[in-house]
Amino acid sequence: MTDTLEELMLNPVIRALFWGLVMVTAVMTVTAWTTWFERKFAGRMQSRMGPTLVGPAGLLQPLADAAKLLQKEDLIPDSADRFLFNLAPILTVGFALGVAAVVPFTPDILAADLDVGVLWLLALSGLMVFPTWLGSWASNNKYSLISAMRAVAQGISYEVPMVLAIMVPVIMTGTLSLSDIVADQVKNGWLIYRMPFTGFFAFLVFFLAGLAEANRIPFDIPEAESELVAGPTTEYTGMKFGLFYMAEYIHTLLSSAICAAVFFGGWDGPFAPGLHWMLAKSVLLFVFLTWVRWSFLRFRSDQLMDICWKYAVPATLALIPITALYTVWHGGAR
Amino acid sequence: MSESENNTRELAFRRLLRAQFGVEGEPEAPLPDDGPLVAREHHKALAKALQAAGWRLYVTCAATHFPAVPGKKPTDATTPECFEVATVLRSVGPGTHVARWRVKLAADETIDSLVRVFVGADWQEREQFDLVGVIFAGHPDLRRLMMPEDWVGHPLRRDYAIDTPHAPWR
Amino acid sequence: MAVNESDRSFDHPLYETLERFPGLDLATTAVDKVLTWGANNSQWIFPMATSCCGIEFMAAAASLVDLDRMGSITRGSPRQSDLMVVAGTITVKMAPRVKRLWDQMPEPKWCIAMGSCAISGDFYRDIYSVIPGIDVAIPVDVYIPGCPPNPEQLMAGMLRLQEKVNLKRAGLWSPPETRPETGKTIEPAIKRLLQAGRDERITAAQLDQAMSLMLPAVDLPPRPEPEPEPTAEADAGTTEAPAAPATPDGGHHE
Amino acid sequence: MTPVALARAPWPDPYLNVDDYDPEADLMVINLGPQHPSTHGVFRVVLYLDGEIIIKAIPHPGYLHRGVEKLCEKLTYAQITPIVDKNDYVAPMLNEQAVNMAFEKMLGVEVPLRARYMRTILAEIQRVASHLLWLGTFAMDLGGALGGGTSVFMYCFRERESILNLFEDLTGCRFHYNTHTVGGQRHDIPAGWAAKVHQTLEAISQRIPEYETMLEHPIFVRRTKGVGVIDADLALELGLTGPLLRASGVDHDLRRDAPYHIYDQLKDLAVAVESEGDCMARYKVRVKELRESIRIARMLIDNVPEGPISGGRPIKQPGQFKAKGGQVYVGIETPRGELGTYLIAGGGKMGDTPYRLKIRPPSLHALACVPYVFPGHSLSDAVAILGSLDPIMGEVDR
Amino acid sequence: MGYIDATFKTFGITLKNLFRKPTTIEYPAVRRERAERIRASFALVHDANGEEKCIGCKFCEWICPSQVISIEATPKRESPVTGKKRGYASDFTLNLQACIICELCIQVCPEDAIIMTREQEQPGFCREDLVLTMDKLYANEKKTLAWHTGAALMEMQNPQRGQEKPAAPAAATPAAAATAAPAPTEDKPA
Repeated sequence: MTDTLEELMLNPVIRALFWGLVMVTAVMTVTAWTTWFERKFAGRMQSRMGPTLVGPAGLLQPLADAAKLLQKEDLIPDSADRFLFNLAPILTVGFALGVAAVVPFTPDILAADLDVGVLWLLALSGLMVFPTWLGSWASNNKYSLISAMRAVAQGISYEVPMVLAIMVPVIMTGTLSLSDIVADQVKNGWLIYRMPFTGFFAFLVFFLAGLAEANRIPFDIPEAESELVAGPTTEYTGMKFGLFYMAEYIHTLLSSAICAAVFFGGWDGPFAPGLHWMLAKSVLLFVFLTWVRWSFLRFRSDQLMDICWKYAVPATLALIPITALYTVWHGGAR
Repeated sequence: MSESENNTRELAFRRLLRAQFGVEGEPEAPLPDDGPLVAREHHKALAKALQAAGWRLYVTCAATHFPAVPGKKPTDATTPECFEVATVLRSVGPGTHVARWRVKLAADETIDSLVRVFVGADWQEREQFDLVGVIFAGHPDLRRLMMPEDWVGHPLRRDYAIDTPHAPWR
Repeated sequence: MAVNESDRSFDHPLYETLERFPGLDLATTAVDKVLTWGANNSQWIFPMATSCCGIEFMAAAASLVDLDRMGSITRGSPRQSDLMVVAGTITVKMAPRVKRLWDQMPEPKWCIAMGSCAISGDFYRDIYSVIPGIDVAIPVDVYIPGCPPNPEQLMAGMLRLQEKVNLKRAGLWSPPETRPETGKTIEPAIKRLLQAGRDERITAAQLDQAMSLMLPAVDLPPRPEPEPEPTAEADAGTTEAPAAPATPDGGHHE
Repeated sequence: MTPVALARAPWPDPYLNVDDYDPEADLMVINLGPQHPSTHGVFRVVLYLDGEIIIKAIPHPGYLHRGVEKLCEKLTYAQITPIVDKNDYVAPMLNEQAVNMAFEKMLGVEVPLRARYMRTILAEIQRVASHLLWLGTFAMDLGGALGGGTSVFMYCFRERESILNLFEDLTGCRFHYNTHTVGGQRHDIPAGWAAKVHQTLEAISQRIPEYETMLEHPIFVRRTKGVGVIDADLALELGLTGPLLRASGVDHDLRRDAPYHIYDQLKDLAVAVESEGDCMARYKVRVKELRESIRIARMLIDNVPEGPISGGRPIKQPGQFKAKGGQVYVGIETPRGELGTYLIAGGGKMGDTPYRLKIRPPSLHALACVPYVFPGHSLSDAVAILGSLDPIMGEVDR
Repeated sequence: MGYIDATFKTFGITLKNLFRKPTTIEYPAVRRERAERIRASFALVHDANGEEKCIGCKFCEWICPSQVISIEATPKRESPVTGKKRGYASDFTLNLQACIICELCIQVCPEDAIIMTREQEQPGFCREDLVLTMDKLYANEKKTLAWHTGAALMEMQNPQRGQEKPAAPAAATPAAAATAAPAPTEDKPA
């Protein structure tokens, strides 16, 4: 019995399917409770309590939210494009989950060990802006439209520093596979502190770009409640809105997981199993993300572009030759 | 200091009113407590003169409606319907002085708009037009400000019933 | 009131689907329980905060009471809200917008009238531009008295709403009957303010009566005892003969 | 309506004909309000956007027009105080003071010294509460409902709550106090209140640097500096008063310049003036006023003299105040500027009600600057500017 | 770099607040302690003899800015307890739907018959729930009463206060006596 199971797991297709399912379920569940965590954390930061009344310490709050969203009437505005309107929430969660496929939690827990995992990652997060735009456009709402324009501008702009920033680890490790990047770090030290320290700056840029891609404060210009009501999701009701909401959290979670893997050595760490280390690092990064979110005000859209094109892109452009020269000097990627 | 400043301004205001704008009395005699009455031709010129003389802050304008009142005895003449527009300006800084005057209008008369003198008069005059129904001649955009555009009547007139219904809401 | 509760019936297609399959219809009760629980504990609020009560609403969302504790957050878009809290006076100019926003909210939805203005229009209820209570335009589930209600009162109202939702989902809800004996005070009009005299019913004779009814027991500390208010004149003054000040000068100077 | 340009360069023309604007441009007309998270109530602005840049703004107030002035004509002087509370619902104390000062001037009632001290203290504490609320909502406008802005908002409300507790101790209500009356106060200072005031205001003044730190982050500075500049001439002509006028470089504060209550005894009243006239300047003025108000209130609370709190007869009958008739104008300095009361009183039989009560709301004038300031800014800036004007729709529309 | 410095400072502020005790009152479980003068709802009271204090003088009905009180008074008749002739209110309705809790009815009441309670009225499912009928008002007498009474307010606002010693209020009600207006001397720091 066990033999057949092990044999089955050796089959790459079955293995991918199995871990894919596990990953999706896990990510969905974790996402649900990250909303709880964020509300609790934000509450405490604001001298409030956060959810307390629904279940012990409000732990059942995500379930209540889900049950509520499930039973809401599904309204589609008359002037909306029904097909695109319905497609957008599915795509947004799909793309977000697609990223999960290549996140290496441990050498084994990994849905798809792609040789070009980094490319896959970049491609999907580049696509993330697409469903947002689709949904906004299909809603036929002026606020949504403005937010769509902002989202596209922001998504496309920040894709550039993101790509450039992740080139630094790629050069330093000489591989495009995420699990190989982590494996290299296990061997030669984390990229965040490895010479010539370009990893640290690349992390900063990558982190900022991740914030921008996930539409988090201080870069949540497409959502900007005080200006654009609810941004791209203004016209969405019930579970469709829930999907957008979820995608945002999945995206944020995975951003922190990828940062942990690429810059903080992934599963590398003493005493505890690798999975624990990976999860701990991801959670810490997520906490930091939340902390950032509830501490800062929002940029204006032109200022956002400023930061991208005047600071982030030149900085990463400078990082790449430095890293490359250093790596070549020391005999190529190890 | 501010007291004397205020006194100087008050005297200047009195002299100005008496010299150029036809208010009766000795040049520096006190003005009536209710504010001096100014003829409606002088309204805009007075505002301009005051602005030039340092009353630069536009404070407010208040129009009041006085309905026609029949005489006490049947033989007495009816007091005709009329309006009164009070305008308030201020000088700024220590010892600020309030310049306040009134203009009396017959029911069918208009008053010059002060928009070209003080842009702040724009909304104030629109509001008074909306609520009281005084026409401000020369106002570039005399629309209703508070009430819906299709509202009938001017609510702050004395003869406007406070509980005027408005289907379907009330 | 103008808007009837029975206009609102909404069955989620989910129930229909469940009932269509034999065997699954048994699950409806359980599902119903879960959904009711969800609906109760995750009421996202659309704040129709127009005036003073809006500030108390903000205070309720802030750290003192923290509506987030019971899972209520505010959403700027009606599409994602379950509960409209009408906090403040609704005017004739605003009412169509309120109605429209209410219509834009997806079912199941509820409405709380917070404060006197939303309940009955408060003392503005007779004024030409104010609608006498938001239930003229949209159905209201819970009325929270106060001007404005304390933040705690809002939370109490939301807990009350949970009771109502529970009863309704269980099919036990019966709409409150209008009670004729109290109905007369619900009359949304300040008749006394409107008529020529502020109070028709208080005539000079009644005022005299009231004065005579006053026992001398109220022992105020010594103060210049006012002559018993010139009642006749006070009363006459309320008859709105535009007598004295009707001339522009008010007849008091010049 | 044929648009007539108000030939008053350098300000944008509020009656710009959008057809005259670049015919190639694809203009988007967008409705900000009347129910919008950032309009602080029910205010509607129609914006003509070229891309994200506003080229014309048409404001539409009046969604909260409740006819208070009409109602006041029907009520007696004793009944009006609780009515006007609802006008500026962020600073109700000052509404009460404004109308009651006009009534006192009309009726010739003297306010005892103790009541005048109390009024000054209450006005200053109310100013603190009002500015705190503004600070919170302004941060929320800039920082979003799901971000750091909310944090500042929550902190500000936390402190404001403690001030409301002070008022509750004094009057029994969180707001809408009805504690002023013609001739003085209705509620005397309770035992131990002074110590509580000290404690609360001390706590707040210690927390203010925290908000400053959070708000003076470069992000905030970039969002507010040079945004929404109102020059002094425009401010004066529009009738902007209070912090808005002072942020434009005009040194004008009714508390110092036309003292009422006991402000004439406060020789060292510091008036905060900034010259830039942008959102940042308005923020700075308000934060300075916050500190100054705390200082004044704490200074005065120790010196409240003994004596009666009401100069006239306490309210015992509805029509007990009788005016002789006349017209008065009284203006006081509220957190938003000059709150004026123009009172025309009838005499004789009509002596117990105002004939006409015109309230001069500072916020109405503040909002009137929208068509002059919005053009040329982006939508995000519009929200920031609107927030910095601190409009209270209750008093704008009345 | 201003950004870095300010960013860390901001993190510091939020972190500091993270470890502050939340100011939230967990409402349904915990009730906040309210001020002594809190005014919330209304009650009609009986006097020491167990007789209704309200004499139906309609002063409150008249002064109410929101006009929410309606009273039906009976003609004067002899009191069964004291034997004196006095008026009664046969019906007294206070409509909380539009009440603004301005306290003016308390202020003008010559008999201290209507006073304030400290407990809020509960939200209702229909407008009728918010009408305080005479029964409800008399039932409210058993709730915690506030200090507000007409006599206490009058005493507080007396223009002659502090100038001459006022005679002790003879007809001070138990409620008023229990929570008498604080003397102005108590809060004066020397």
